[in-house]
Amino acid sequence: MSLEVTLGDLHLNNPIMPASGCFGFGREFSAFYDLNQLGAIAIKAATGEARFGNQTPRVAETSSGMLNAIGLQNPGVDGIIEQELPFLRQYDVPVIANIAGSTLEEYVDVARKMSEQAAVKALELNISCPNVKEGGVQFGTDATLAYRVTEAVKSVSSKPVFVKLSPNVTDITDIATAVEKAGADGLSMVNTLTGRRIDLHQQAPIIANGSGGLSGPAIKPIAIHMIHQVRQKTDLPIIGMGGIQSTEDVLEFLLAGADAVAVGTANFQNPFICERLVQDLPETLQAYGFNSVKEVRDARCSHQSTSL
Amino acid sequence: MSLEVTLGDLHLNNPIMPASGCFGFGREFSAFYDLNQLGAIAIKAATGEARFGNQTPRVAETSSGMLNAIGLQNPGVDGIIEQELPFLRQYDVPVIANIAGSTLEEYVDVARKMSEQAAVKALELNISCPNVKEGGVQFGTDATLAYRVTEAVKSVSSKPVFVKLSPNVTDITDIATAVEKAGADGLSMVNTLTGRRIDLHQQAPIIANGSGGLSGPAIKPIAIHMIHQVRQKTDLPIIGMGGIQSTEDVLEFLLAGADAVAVGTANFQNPFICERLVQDLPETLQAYGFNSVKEVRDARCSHQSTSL
Amino acid sequence: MIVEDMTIQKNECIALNTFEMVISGEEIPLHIQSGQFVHIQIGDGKLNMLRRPLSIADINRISQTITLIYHVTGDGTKWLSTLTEGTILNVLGPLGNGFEIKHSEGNQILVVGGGVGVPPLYHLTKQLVRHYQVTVVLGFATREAVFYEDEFRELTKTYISTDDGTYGHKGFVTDVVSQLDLNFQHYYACGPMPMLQAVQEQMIDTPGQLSFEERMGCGIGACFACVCEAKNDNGYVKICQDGPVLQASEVIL
Amino acid sequence: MIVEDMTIQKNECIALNTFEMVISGEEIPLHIQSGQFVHIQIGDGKLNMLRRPLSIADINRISQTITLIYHVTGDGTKWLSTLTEGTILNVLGPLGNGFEIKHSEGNQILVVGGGVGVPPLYHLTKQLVRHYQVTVVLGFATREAVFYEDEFRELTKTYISTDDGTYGHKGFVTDVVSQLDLNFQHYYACGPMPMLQAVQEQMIDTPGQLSFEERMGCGIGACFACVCEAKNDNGYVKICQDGPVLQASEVIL
Ligand SMILES: Cc1cc2nc3c(=O)[nH]c(=O)nc-3n(C[C@H](O)[C@H](O)[C@H](O)COP(=O)(O)OP(=O)(O)OC[C@H]3O[C@@H](n4cnc5c(N)ncnc54)[C@H](O)[C@@H]3O)c2cc1C
Ligand SMILES: Cc1cc2nc3c(=O)[nH]c(=O)nc-3n(C[C@H](O)[C@H](O)[C@H](O)COP(=O)(O)OP(=O)(O)OC[C@H]3O[C@@H](n4cnc5c(N)ncnc54)[C@H](O)[C@@H]3O)c2cc1C
Ligand SMILES: Cc1cc2nc3c(=O)[nH]c(=O)nc-3n(C[C@H](O)[C@H](O)[C@H](O)COP(=O)(O)O)c2cc1C
Ligand SMILES: Cc1cc2nc3c(=O)[nH]c(=O)nc-3n(C[C@H](O)[C@H](O)[C@H](O)COP(=O)(O)O)c2cc1C
Ligand code: FES
Ligand code: FES
Repeated sequence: MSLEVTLGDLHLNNPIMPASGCFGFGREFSAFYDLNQLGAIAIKAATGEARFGNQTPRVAETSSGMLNAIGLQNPGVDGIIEQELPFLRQYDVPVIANIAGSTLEEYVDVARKMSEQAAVKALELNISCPNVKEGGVQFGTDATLAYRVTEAVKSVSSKPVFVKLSPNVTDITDIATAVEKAGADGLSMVNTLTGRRIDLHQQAPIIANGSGGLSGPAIKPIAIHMIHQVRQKTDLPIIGMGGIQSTEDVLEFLLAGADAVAVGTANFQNPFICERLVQDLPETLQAYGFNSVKEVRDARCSHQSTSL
Repeated sequence: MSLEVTLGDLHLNNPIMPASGCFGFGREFSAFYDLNQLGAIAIKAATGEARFGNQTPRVAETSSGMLNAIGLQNPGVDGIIEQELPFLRQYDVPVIANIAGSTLEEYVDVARKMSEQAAVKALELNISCPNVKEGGVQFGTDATLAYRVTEAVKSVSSKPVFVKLSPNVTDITDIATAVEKAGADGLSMVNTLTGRRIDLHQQAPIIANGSGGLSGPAIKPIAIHMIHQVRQKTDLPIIGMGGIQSTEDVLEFLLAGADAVAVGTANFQNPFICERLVQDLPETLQAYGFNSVKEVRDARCSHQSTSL
Repeated sequence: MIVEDMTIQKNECIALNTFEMVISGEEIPLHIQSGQFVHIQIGDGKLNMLRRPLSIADINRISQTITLIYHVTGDGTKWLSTLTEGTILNVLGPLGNGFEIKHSEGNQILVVGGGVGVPPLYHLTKQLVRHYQVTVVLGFATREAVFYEDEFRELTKTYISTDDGTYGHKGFVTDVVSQLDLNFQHYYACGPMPMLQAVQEQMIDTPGQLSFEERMGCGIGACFACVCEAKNDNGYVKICQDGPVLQASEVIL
Repeated sequence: MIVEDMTIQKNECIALNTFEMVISGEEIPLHIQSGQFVHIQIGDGKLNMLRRPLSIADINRISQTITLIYHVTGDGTKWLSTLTEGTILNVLGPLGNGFEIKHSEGNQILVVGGGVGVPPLYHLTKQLVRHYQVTVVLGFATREAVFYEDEFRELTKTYISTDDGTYGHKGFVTDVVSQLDLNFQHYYACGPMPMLQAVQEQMIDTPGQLSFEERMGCGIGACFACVCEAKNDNGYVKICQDGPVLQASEVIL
């Protein structure tokens, strides 16, 4: 069965990729399975300079979800290019470079450098990290700023630019249409919702940063809804994510309007999850009457006039 | 142990109440336990005229949560006053009347009538129902409209007015401060987040309405965070809600900044939940070193300068 | 209406994806009636927020047990199917309005069931046969899905149909009913909505009772999740409280 | 690093809220080393997204079992405590960097453990006593919390302290250590952060290895949840990958 998908100029062998920040730069997971099986790899966010990130604890568990406030820890764009991309070059799988920053200039700078890398096949503009004050979340909640940073990054990138949207907004279609106008080649949605847990013994937040980003199955219905909403407004390719744990979840995202999916939190529970989803997807598609990923997309489109 | 709480002019014997829409008008639950044990009862939303609500299915399950799109079915404000309030009058427990509408005039009309009822001790202005196009959600996502409807309702209500905030916004503190300026006596937070599930067999949404409101433990960290955020900006009493299932959850909400709590979805799983929370709360407070609900509040206030 | 911890006495696969479960308790088995249902908690209630409604297939007041028959459909029933004897289930019940069986207008009664609509008809039929001539027509998707045929046959004349013709009459229950040369004074039906519609239409001149399914929240009448349009003053009924059994004449299908 | 379904052979309460669990498997028991840890899935993974890290208290390569000792702290360990013999646990391991035991500089070795920091020191001590003079000092909160005293005594000289003085020496492990008139060439410590800090300070001139705890996401070095400041080129270490055992001189407490 053909699992191939085409996201604009980006061709993937299958629609499954690990989500940024949940897979490092692939090295650790390569001990579990052959990364060539993946549709793509979204690597951890890069910033202009190296960052240490937030104080620990950086993670907490919630019902069917988790909070994280890693704080964009990374060796900086140059560090990633020198230390991490060479490892990924041995694989024949498109790398999607996640780009973060606190200023428009930083985004542009990181995007320019990343887009020049042969292994990098697309950029993912992270304007939605809720975990650092200067992590670009303001770009993700204001349509004008989202437009500006997208336009600026597009002007320096030779690779397709996916904009990763924040769900912490009143109307996500506003941001989606703004970045589409600015030239975005696709959308990634969604990033985490801002949440908090308080330790009853300490009477203080569990996450040292106070709040963190909520991910996992808890947010899946919200992600599905937002993808559906945005799909009504645009034909841009969408990489869907938020709580995917099973091939049924993958199909639900595809039916909601996504063209490919990313898997985040589930990698922590089962390091083999992405491989398993790739392997099991054909059977699930068949069970629901589809003979390719493209057929799912066609079914969705024909339902779109109705209330799907 | 004293569980008493004071929400402005409203005195409750304890901080536990069922959430609007999850307890009907109390009748069904009175078959399980004596409603006098409750701190208050938030009754189902009232609109100007009777409403039939949305098509079924109206509920769907999600991981640690559920979606609902009841669509504000209710016999109308006059119907509630005639058919439902007389039953509640036999109890000595404050009734909080949830007020919905599609226009400012409808809100004002319903609020005026409800506030005249002796059994009703406060109004809860529902500007956050995501499940009907004309359900007032626009009032909950726009600070100016939120201000206007609150001001108008305040001008006709002889009872304290709590405004129930929508979590489907970019910055909930904007709405909270707007309604405070308009004279709100308190806040209820949060209502449901908009979500969606797609049935893979039907390739159509499970909820006939398409989307529904997400409630339950899945949203608890989001509710906790929003209450914390709003608590930094205002001293208004806050009724907290979103996924409460245990007395530990109650304490977490109180520490986050709530003064009382409402329990919604958990009533469906365990019809005795509110009674159980009232009965078990003293033991839990004690286990964490508190001798009254007021002490929790004092602890929270002394922590507020820090990052709690 | 109470919440009771009941103990699983038996949990067996009796047909394709179909399980028969016998559970015992102190209260519910003594008070529940034919056509009523129970609302079952799934797991420890931290992942699954909603209980699952299941009808009563049989009641034994002496051994204080009830029998449920369920089809494995999704996560909840899949979980149920893994449970072993001795496991405790948290059960809310008895819920809803059951079958009414005091009509003295006549003698010939029709009972029609389809798929997982069959279970509630078993205990009903047991009671009906004491006083009436009862004819049972049960429809299933396919041969492997057929269950309780012998149990019904022991009680009264029973016809089986399968959609694909792999067992019994090929076709729908209404095809079987139309071949019966009998004049029924009352009928009872439970099954999927298209079947109920077809039966209601076919039996338009006969008083009958239909048992409905609808997705539920509370199961006790408080949340308005399960309403259905009806020809009454309110314009609606709540399946969990006014139903699941309703007069055929009352509802708008 | 593999994911293995392991079988519970034993799960017993051995002290206040403290359980000893023995689990068997094909791979992990053969390859895991003292000081490494396993990452355990809680439930079916639908409610609890994060695995729980637990150290190895003992390893038996012949029976292919490992022993875990855990304190019931929250939902995950509470769930573990309810499991019975024969239950399958989904285990990711072996993870992290264990204790290094090839230092020939001297003969006198100190092992200091506090509370749930004690378990990983047991298998370590078993190995150390083959070659060195080992002194063990274990601290617990109170008498009922003490565990594995006999097991350690069988191996070597062991001192126990309790915070409240209800058993052994009253006070902290560092109080006991300061009373020992011995010149240690190396030390190992595992326990709560304040204890590690106190021990590190007390033993500032002695090389040592500390085992750390930090909240974890992946457990394999990919998510950066578990970093800790360190005196190395990166400025940090990941507890799950570079640790949990680190040279005392390397970390900034
Ligand atoms: C009054 C009543 C009596 C019933 N009696 C029986 C019976 O005797 N035997 C039997 O096999 N089935 C019966 N059903 C249907 C049964 O409730 C569902 O098959 C079951 O809830 C599915 O749960 P699940 O977790 O396996 O499926 P999922 O699809 O995972 O369930 C998700 C949610 O949808 C609800 N749901 C899914 N399908 C249905 C449905 N058909 N009706 C109502 N809710 C649904 C579930 O209750 C749950 O809340 C009855 C339904 C009602 C309303
Ligand atoms: C490398 C390592 C080895 C450990 N070895 C042991 C051991 O041998 N025996 C033992 O009793 N405990 C040990 N711990 C601590 C143990 O992991 C926690 O007590 C346990 O995860 C608590 O889970 P819970 O669900 O009961 O608590 P909850 O508080 O409900 O857990 C919620 C989340 O917080 C995390 N968490 C809570 N407390 C801790 C903690 N102290 N350290 C790390 N994560 C925590 C949990 O893993 C989970 O992700 C170890 C921790 C680490 C990092
Ligand atoms: C620990 C962790 C770190 C993350 N880091 C990033 C990041 O660096 N850049 C980014 O765009 N998203 C980041 N995310 C968000 C995920 O890529 C994903 O959008 C989100 O977690 C929802 O998917 P999930 O529910 O499958 O985890 C992170 C998520 C987690 C849990
Ligand atoms: C079935 C259902 C119906 C609801 N109806 C109303 C309503 O009429 N008015 C209202 O303000 N909130 C309504 N809510 C929202 C709840 O009052 C509450 O804010 C929300 O469910 C979060 O709390 P919970 O997670 O404890 O359910 C409803 C929620 C549910 C689940
Ligand atoms: S399920 Fe709540 S009213 Fe019927
Ligand atoms: S827990 Fe993920 S890097 Fe250590």
